[in-house]
Parts: sequence; C-alpha cells; structure tokens
Amino acid sequence: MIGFDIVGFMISWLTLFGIYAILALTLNLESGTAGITNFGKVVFYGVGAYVSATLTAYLILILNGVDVSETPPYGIRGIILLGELGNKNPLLNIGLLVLSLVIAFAVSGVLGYLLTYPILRVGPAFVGFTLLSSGELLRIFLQHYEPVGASKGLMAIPTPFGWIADSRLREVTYLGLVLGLLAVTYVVTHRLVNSPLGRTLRALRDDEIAALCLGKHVPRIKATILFIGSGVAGMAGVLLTYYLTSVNPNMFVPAVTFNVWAMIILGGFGNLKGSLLGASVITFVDRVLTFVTPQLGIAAISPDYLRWVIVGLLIVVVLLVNPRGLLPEKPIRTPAVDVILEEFRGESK
Amino acid sequence: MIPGVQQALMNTFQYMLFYLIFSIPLTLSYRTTKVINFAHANFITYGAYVAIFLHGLLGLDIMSVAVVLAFIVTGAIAVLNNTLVFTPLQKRGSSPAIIMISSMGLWITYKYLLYMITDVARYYTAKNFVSYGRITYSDVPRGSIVGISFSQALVASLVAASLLVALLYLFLEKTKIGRAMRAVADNPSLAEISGISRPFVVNLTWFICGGIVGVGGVIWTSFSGAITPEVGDSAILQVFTVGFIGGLVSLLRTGIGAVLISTIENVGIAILNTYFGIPVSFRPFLTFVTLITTLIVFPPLGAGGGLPYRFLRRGSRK
Amino acid sequence: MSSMLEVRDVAKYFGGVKALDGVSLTVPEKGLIGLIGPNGSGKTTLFNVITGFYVPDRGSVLFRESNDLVRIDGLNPNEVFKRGIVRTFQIPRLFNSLTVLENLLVTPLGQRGENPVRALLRNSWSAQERELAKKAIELLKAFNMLRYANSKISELSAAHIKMLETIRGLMTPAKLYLLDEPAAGVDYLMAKELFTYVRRLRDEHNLTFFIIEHRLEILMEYVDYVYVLHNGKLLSEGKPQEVISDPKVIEAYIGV
Amino acid sequence: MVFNVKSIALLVIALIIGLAIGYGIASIVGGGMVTTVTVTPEKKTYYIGFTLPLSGELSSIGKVWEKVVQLAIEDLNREVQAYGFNVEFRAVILDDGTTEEKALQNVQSLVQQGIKVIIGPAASAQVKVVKSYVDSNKIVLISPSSTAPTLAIPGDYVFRTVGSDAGQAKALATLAYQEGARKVIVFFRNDEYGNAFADFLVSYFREMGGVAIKLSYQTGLPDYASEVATLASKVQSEGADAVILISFDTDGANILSHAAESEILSSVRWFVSEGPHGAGELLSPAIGQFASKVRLFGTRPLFIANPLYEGFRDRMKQKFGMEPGVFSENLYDAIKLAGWAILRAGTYDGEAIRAALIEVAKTYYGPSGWTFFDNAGDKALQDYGVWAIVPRAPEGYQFKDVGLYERGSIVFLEEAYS
Repeated sequence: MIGFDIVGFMISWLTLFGIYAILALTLNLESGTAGITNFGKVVFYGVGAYVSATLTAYLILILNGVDVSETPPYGIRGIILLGELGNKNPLLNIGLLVLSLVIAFAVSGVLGYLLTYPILRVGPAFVGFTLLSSGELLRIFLQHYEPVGASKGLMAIPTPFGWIADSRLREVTYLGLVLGLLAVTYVVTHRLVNSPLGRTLRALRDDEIAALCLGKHVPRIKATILFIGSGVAGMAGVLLTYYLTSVNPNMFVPAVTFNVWAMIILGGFGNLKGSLLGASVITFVDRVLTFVTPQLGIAAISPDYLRWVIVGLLIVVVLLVNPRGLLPEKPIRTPAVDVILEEFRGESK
Repeated sequence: MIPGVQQALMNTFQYMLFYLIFSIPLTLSYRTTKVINFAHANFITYGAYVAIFLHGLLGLDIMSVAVVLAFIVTGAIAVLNNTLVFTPLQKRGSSPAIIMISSMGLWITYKYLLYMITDVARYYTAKNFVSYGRITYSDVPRGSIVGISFSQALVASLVAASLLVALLYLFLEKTKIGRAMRAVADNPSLAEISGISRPFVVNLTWFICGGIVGVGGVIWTSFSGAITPEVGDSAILQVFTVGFIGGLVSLLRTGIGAVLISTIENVGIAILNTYFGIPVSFRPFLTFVTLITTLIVFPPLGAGGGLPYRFLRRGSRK
Repeated sequence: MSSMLEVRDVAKYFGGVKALDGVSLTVPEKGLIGLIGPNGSGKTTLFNVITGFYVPDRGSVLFRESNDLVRIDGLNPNEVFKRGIVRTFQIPRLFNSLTVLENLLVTPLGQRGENPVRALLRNSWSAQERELAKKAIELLKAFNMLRYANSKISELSAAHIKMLETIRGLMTPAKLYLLDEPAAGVDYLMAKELFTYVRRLRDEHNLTFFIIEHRLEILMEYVDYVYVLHNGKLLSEGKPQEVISDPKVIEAYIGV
Repeated sequence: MVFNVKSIALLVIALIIGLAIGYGIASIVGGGMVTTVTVTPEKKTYYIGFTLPLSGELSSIGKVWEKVVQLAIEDLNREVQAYGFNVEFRAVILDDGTTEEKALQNVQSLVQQGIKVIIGPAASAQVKVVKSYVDSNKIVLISPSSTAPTLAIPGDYVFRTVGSDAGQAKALATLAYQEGARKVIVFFRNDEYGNAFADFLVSYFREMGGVAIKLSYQTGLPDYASEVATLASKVQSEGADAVILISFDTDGANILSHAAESEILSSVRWFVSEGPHGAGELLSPAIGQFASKVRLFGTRPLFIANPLYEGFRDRMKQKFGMEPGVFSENLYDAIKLAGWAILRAGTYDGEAIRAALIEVAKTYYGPSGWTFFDNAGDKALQDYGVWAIVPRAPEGYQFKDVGLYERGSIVFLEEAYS
C-alpha cells in the first residue's frame, strides 16, 4: 500500500451513496410505504440519465454553432468537440444542469404515471414483473436508437462544474450538489410519509380493497406515487450521468434495481432513515472491498460473486429473521398524535 | 413465402416444447402455493448444470442419468426453499409481495452460488464452465423422418413434454393425491377440513415443479450452442410471460401462451424482418410488447393479489 | 317511509352460473333490513353489485340523493362510498399496520393532506387533521374504545375489530350500511351486543342498515324486515316472524 | 429472539468500524513502509493497478488475463533487476465484473491508494466511464482490449495497446474477398463493438467491389437458434456466398453450433472476428467438422511468426496449463510498457509517466509486435493473423494460426483445410 487518500475516498463514496440513497428513498416510498412492488426502478433512473446526457451533449454542440446532423455527439468528431467546447461557459453548464433535472423529472415521472395503466388491476407479482420487463424493453430500445448513440451510448458529456480548474474542488462541489438533492428528497419523502397521504398509502399497502371501499381512488394514488418516485429517480439518473460523464444502454440492467432493493430491505421497509442506512452500508462495503480484496491475493472464487451471494442471502435472512429490517417502520407523525396525547393526559389528570 | 420457413417452424415447435416444460410447473406451483417464485430461473440453470458437471467432471454423456439426478437436485432445492423460506413467511402472515421479494433474494443467491461453484470447478480442472458447449448424449436417438431432421433436443423435449402433459393429467385427475393438489389450489381451507395434509401437498408440488423444470434444463444442454449460468435468467422473462398469459391459473391458457410466444419469437420476427426490415435484434422486444398488450387487453383480474375487477372510467355506466 | 336503496330486477351471470337472476328489493330509510339465504344463494354477489365491484348484466341499482333516486350501478366502489354507502366484510378488512385511531382517520373524504403537494406543506392540513382527530376520539369514547386508540389492530379482540370496521364509516356522512355477516365468528352473546350497537347507531345517527346474516335466529330479534335469497332469486320476504315460518324458507334451509 | 434489530445493527456497525480501523492501520503501516524504503537503500516498490473482468460477461478471458498479469509482473521484475534497477513492481488486481460503475469505483480506489498507472478495464464502455476521472486526476490508463473507434481521442490519458477495429475489419474484409466471397451477410452483435466493426467491414468490403448486407442480433439471450434461422433465410433469399460473424466467445460458439446443423449455412463460407478465438466450445467435433466443411477462417490481432509471441505462449502453457486467449499478448505488453515507463519517468507522477510511456512505446517490441502509439494513444501498428480450427492428433480440434495480413493481402503460411 502506498498511501491512502481519505478525503478522496470520502468524496467518491459519498457521491455514489448520495445517488443510491435518492433511489432507495423513492423506492421505499413506492414499495415500502405504498406497496407497489417496483422491480423496474432502473427504467426511470436510466431515462433520467439519458435525458440529461442527450440534452447536454446536443445543446452544447448546437449552442456553439455546430451542425449536429453533420457531427453528432456520438461520433468521434462530436466527442472531441464536446471535450473542447464543454467547459467554456459556466452559466451554460449550470443552466443545462437545471434544465436536465427539470426535464428528467418530468419525462421519468410521466413514464412512471403511464406505466401504471397496464398494472392497475393486477397484483404485486404482475406489477413487479411488468416493470422489470419494461427495463429490458427500454434497454433494447436504446440500443437501437441512433440519436442517443444506440449501442455506443454517449460520452464526454460536459459536467456542470467542469469549468472549476481544481479537480478536488470540482469533486467537492459536485458532492455538494448530490447531497443537496438527497436532502431535498429526504425532506419531501419524509413529509409525504408523515401526512394523511402517507397514512392512506399505508392503508393501500395493507388492504387495497378496503381502501377502495373507503372511497380511495386506488389507481390514481398509485399513479401519483409512481409519478413522484419515478421523477425523483430520473433526477438521480441525471446525477449519475454527470458523475460518469458517459451513458451506455448496458449500464441499466436489472441488477441495479436489485441492489436498491437490498438497501431498503436491509435498512427497513417503510423506514426512510433505514434506506439511508442501507444505502450507506452497501455502498461503503462495496468500496471497502475494493481496498481489501487485493490484499487477499488471487483467490479461486471471485469476490464479486461472494458479494452477490451475501446480498441475496441478506434479503432472505432479513425477511425471515426480522422483516422490518435494521430500523423498523415508525408510526406516522401527524398532529393527530398530539391530539390523542393531549386527550390521554387530560384523562389521567 | 418466407425463405427458410421450415427452419423457423421447427424452431417454433422446439421453443414451444421448452416453454411448456418451463411454464406449466410455474403455473402449477403458483396455483397450489400462491407463491410467485422468481427462483424458478434457478431450476432451469441448475438442471442444465447438473448435466454439465456430470459431463465435464465425470465425462458422463447419458441423458437419462442426468435427468434423474437433475430432477432430484432441483426438486430438492424447491422443497428446501419452501421449507426454509416460503412456509415460515406464510405462517407469519407475510404478504404475497414480501414472499415474492424473498424469492428474488433466493434467485440472486442461487445464481451467484452457481458462479462460485463454476469458479471452484475451473480452479481444479482448468476447464471453463462459465460457457459450455452443447452436449451430445449417447442414449438419445436422432435422425430424420420424411425429410424432417429430429435433433436430440427435439426428441428429448417431445418425449418430456408429452410425458409431462399426459402424466400431469392422469395425476391431477385420477389419483387421490393429485385431486388433493387441485383441492388445495382451489380452496385451501376446505382441503384442510377434508383431511388432506396441506404441507405435504405443497412440498410435493414444489418437488414435482422444481424437478420438471430441472429436466427441461438438462434437455436444454442438448439444444443450446453454449450454456452459461445466465441461461435461466435470460429465459425467465419469456417463461413468466407465457405463465402470465395464462394468468398463472389456467394450464390451458399457459399452453396457448407457449404457442403464442414461440410463434412470435420465431415466425413473427422472420416476417417482420423480411417485410418490414425490423432488425432481428428486436426479438426480445416483441415478447415484452406481447406481455404488456396482454396485461392491458386481457388483464388476469385479481391474479397475484390485485384488484379483482376492472377499474371503470369515472362515472361510466354499462 | 321513502326508500333509501332500490334494487330493480338485477341479474349477474358468471359464465353459465346465474349468481343473481332478477332480484328486486327496497331498503327503506332508517330501516334495519336483513338479507338471509343459504350458502351460495347470491347474498355477497348482491352486495358486490351494490358497492360497484360488479356491473350487473341486467337491471339497476338506485340510491337516494337528497330527494331523488339516482342510479349507482356501474360506479366504481370508491364513488359508491362517496355517495354514502359503507360496507363491511365477512372477514374484517382493517389496516393492520395502522393504529386504531389511524384506521379511523383514513376514512374521511376530502382530506387536504391527501393531496401530494399540500402534504408537503404541513400548515395547510394540520388544522383539519386536528379536527378529524377530535372527531375520531369522540367516536372512540362513545363506543368505549378510547383506551385502544394507539393500539395496533392485532391487539384488539374479534368483537372490537368488527366494531371498529363498522364505526369507521361514521367518520363520513354515511347514510347506508351494508354489513356482511357481522356476527360471523363471534359467540352468541357478543353477537347480541353487536346488534344492540347497530340499533343504537341507527337511532343516534339516523342510519339505514342492510345486513347479510347466515344465522336467522340472531337476526330475528333486531330487524324490521327480511329478504330471503335462494339460487339468485328472491324466495320470500316479510317481517322476521312471517319469514321464519314460511315453508319455502324452511325447505331451502333444511332441504339443501 | 437471538437476532434482534439492535444486535444486527451493532454487528454491522462494528464490522464497518472494524474495517475502517483495520484499513487505517494497514494504510498507516503500509505508508510507513514506503517512507522507510526511501530512506534505506532497500528495494523500491512500484504498484500497478489493474481492473479486470474476473466476473461478468468477459470473465472467460478475464480469468486467463489474471495469469498473464502474474507472468508479466514476474518477467518485468526479472528484467529490470537484470538491468540493475533496484526496484520491484507489484500488481493490485481488482475485479470489475465487466460493469461500468464498478470499473470507475475500482479506478477511484486504486487512485486513492496513490497508484498512478492503471491497466484495464476491458470493455470500451467501461473505459468511457473512467476516462474523465483519469484525465482530470492525471492517471495513466492502458486498456489492452478496448477497440471502440469513439475512444480514439488525442491528448488524453487513455492508451490502448491494441489496434482499432478498423484495422481488423480491413483484414477480415480482405480475407473474405480474397477467398472468393462476393456477397456476404455480416452477422454481428448489436453492441458498440459489433456495430462499429460491422460498419468498417461493410465499407471496406464495398470498396473492394463486394456486396455486404448487415444483420444484427441482440446479446444476452439464452440461445440464438431463431437468429440463426433468420440468418439462414437471409442467406438463401439474398443468395449470399459467405457469412461474416462478428461476435464474442459464448454467443459465437452458440451461433456456430446452430449453424452447423443448418444445410443452408453449411454450404456457404464462414469468416469470423477475433472474439470466439480461444473458446473451448468451438473445439467440439460438431463445430470442428463444420469448420472444415465451410473452410472457416478468422482474423485476430496477432504478430504471427513472432518468436516473442511463441515464447510467451509456451510459457503460459507450461506455467499455467492454458493457451493465452484474445488480447493476452496486448495485456502483457501493456504491463511491460507501464513498468518501463515508470522507470524512465524517474518519478511516480502521472504526467511524467504519460510522457515516458509514449517514448518507451516507440522502441519496445513484445509478443504483440511493435507497440508505438498513434497520436490518439492507440497502437499504431497492429498486425493481424488468420486462424482456423484444425484437427489435433490424436483426437479433437485446436485453433491454429495459419496466415497473416500483409500489405493489403492475406498470406497463408500453411494449408488449413485439406
């Protein structure tokens, strides 16, 4: 070992943690609280990533007067131009970030809303499987769609803070953006869960038919939640694009979804803090493993396989031993709780 | 006339047989146990790898031995899953969604466990098990009748699928335990009263379903050009689609689903490619489009714990 | 007395099975009406038609709205509820991960905090939430269940569960109650207590009740009028004492 | 219950803290060792990072590469000591599972340990993801197998010790044309590798005066039987005289074994890219017979008749009992180049090593031939060999390099199929 750059380690870990935590929080809202078994999280993540990659790459070229029908951003000329033109105008870069976030939210959200249509009437199994299939559908579509680079994907995507010369400062700024968005996501999901809406969502999860008989428009509520969850997942996709500066259809495979599922099950179904914990444990262990495994020398068994076996077992064992995960679901905090406590206090006097 | 239509038809038939062998147990197991089992993919893969390890480590090329062993191995895995995971979860009153997620966990575990086993096998034998060529068996006939060539896979899957359908019919209709299985599927509480031990019936169902799929996996090794530990996973989307067309309830509709999907995948894509220039690489796309269309047009109402009716447009009257 | 609910010549077929075959009946306002019949006679199917789970193949269902009778067949169950029809189930359907208080609070219509945008702004809904909580507490007090307010459903007795399923409808301006075998799985004394409560609800809250019951003898003391369903058709109707001595009814119950 | 929430939580937290502390100690101790090394005239240790596909889609070749790394590092250490340098090179090998995100994570971890030279990752999509990170942190990255033309970017820190697919496409087109094919179906993977390769191939083949029709197939399927059926019908309807297959190992083997059963496909010539070379499935009797029937030839990056390559192959066989797979020699040379570049730079600094690497490569000659880079940092001179599947005594089949591509034409060194 030559040395250890703890600051660099923290930056790179926290950035990835932030992106995954956003996914985990929204998945927990959809699946943990509202009971929609979303096995297709990666669809919306991928759509968000592609929206921002396409927008950024094309707009940078077009606004710099490049004819994209001649030099598309997925060709080698376009890629070199993107590298040259990408970081000239800080305002443009930040503007593109904001635009990407907004449009990715809208596109992924609407897609999530529309996808509820085929799954309204069927149970969790069909919902999960349909969304899982949609992920594969999206991947095959992207592989064939030339304007987003088809199987080549897009690369050399200018980052919002590419104009900051110092690489450490740039990474920290980006980390700030990721953690800021994570904080917003946490506040939003926390408020949604601890509101009459959150209560209705849990009711829906417990018994859809009873909720329907109590006047709840089950399909609309589900669609709304998938709109929010998918939209925010799309924003996480934007963050991923600028972090990797490259997108490729094969990044968005079902394994990404399963990883996020492992996080929320480990952390606790329906508990938002649990999702943060789950995301941090899994991303941290993954990262630490990359430091530890070379010390073990060449082994007969690839550590990556062992890692997945442990993730799979973790899902099963947590569900068996403690289905509520590390942090169990908390009762909903609304003013009603204060009212009842006042009532009890009044009685005991 | 599309050129090469004979080959496409043969493939359709071959795939239909595989989909039958893989999907009917899926429907049967869901009907009886109400568990959506994602680990179904592992049965295919483990069945195939029983044959591969017999061939690669012991040099055995007798399909009948592989079939028996694979039936026992995958059947045992299915029973193990049920005993250690599904039954305890059901006893605690976990929702179908939770049980399905646990099966997803099992799926991941078994998949990578197999990868680990192939790693170890490679370490000791210096043979590559992660990608294994087609196995030619010594005890399966092949040949051609009236100009149509019967490959080993076709012969074996034809025998297996016919046996499956015939025996399943006889078993479910004519034997006491088979009727018990149907009773458990139709009305669990009633079955309990009539003196049938539900746990036994459920375990038996798992053993049979897991075993049949494992046998399908063995036959797959005589068909596919190269087998990887991903084989079950990459086939599972099609297998589930076939099962979903049957609503995971009707065996007949599952059979229709098998015909439909295999036709679309082989003949359908050939037509689209020849007349509309759609790339062949769109083939998996068609399967998913079929699935989504099925869900929109003929939703299997109430299946898998969903709402048992169709939500009408606001205020609309009949 | 004007009618609250009218079922006119309703038929519902499943494949070849005639689950309901031309049923017509009337539930008067403030009535306590019984619906009896052997297993498989179509009682629950009728409830499913009224509450919007099934669209009838023939006939119509009408419900009182101020002074008119309005067709409600073909509406979705959530819309049927909004018009004032509350339904309970044979096996009570409560929300198991919520507390008793929360189970009541799920019910009210038009909660501001159910809108996802408003849910983010606590101030916009907290006043309403407090009001609803007070209302729920009053209800729990009235039915002697206040001490369970923060309990989970799993901690309640069977009778309390049935009671909770019934009173949660009172969080809304409900008019008609459809009770599906409220006394199933409850012993005789407890069943009597339940029906006493039902009568109290009718009198105190001006409600109408339509009750499915399998065991005639419990029902007889409480209801004003009884309909008997057999093989999807109305077999008999009348005052409880008339019906119980109707030879056709006896035959249907004993003969099958 | 024994496993309650708290105990699980405590366990996990303890695990994390333990790892962190353990790691911290290890790094402090390790760091300390390096400082003592610089003080005493002991051996100086240089680390080279690796991110290899030991699992995932490319794991078949990744497992072979792991051994190549071992061999190359041993050779390198022996050589530099023979030249009197008192240094030692060590490999830090990480598995990236052939995924993009893990490749970036691995590169970051290696860089955070202070490593400035990284070899890998294997796939072009992975290289694209790590590119901006290595460029901005001035880390020299050498991929032994990325061939995507979209990565031919001048002035960056990404080097590739393998020629672009354009070169091989030319060799393969020449091979097919010279063997008499005039109308070919190009059957290719629908991924970046397959698409780029097919585009080059089609344009070269048309330049030569032939007709080429593209037909793509989706990857990651359980089986390719129906794709092969469509291929057969395409061959028949177009009246093509040859198929050019652009694939990896598993899919290639799968397609060839189905093609062997088709009469139509057994009656046309077959030409194959480097992907399936070395895959054991191709040596089955069915495919072996098919190969000699259709006179199957493939191309691959190879400097044939290069004594260094022969020696390298023999040592791999002798030491690890395995044939070097595709790109093994490119990997071997990448490691050697990295080592010598570090020594030439004199300081362990990315910018200096980058400059030194370009210089070292100009004069280096290894198993993969001359290694010097063009202005985009890719191998400028890539030679291509022709391989075939021939019977092996006493039984079975083997891969054999039977010809080479030289000055625009294919020269056969021996008769592959009699």
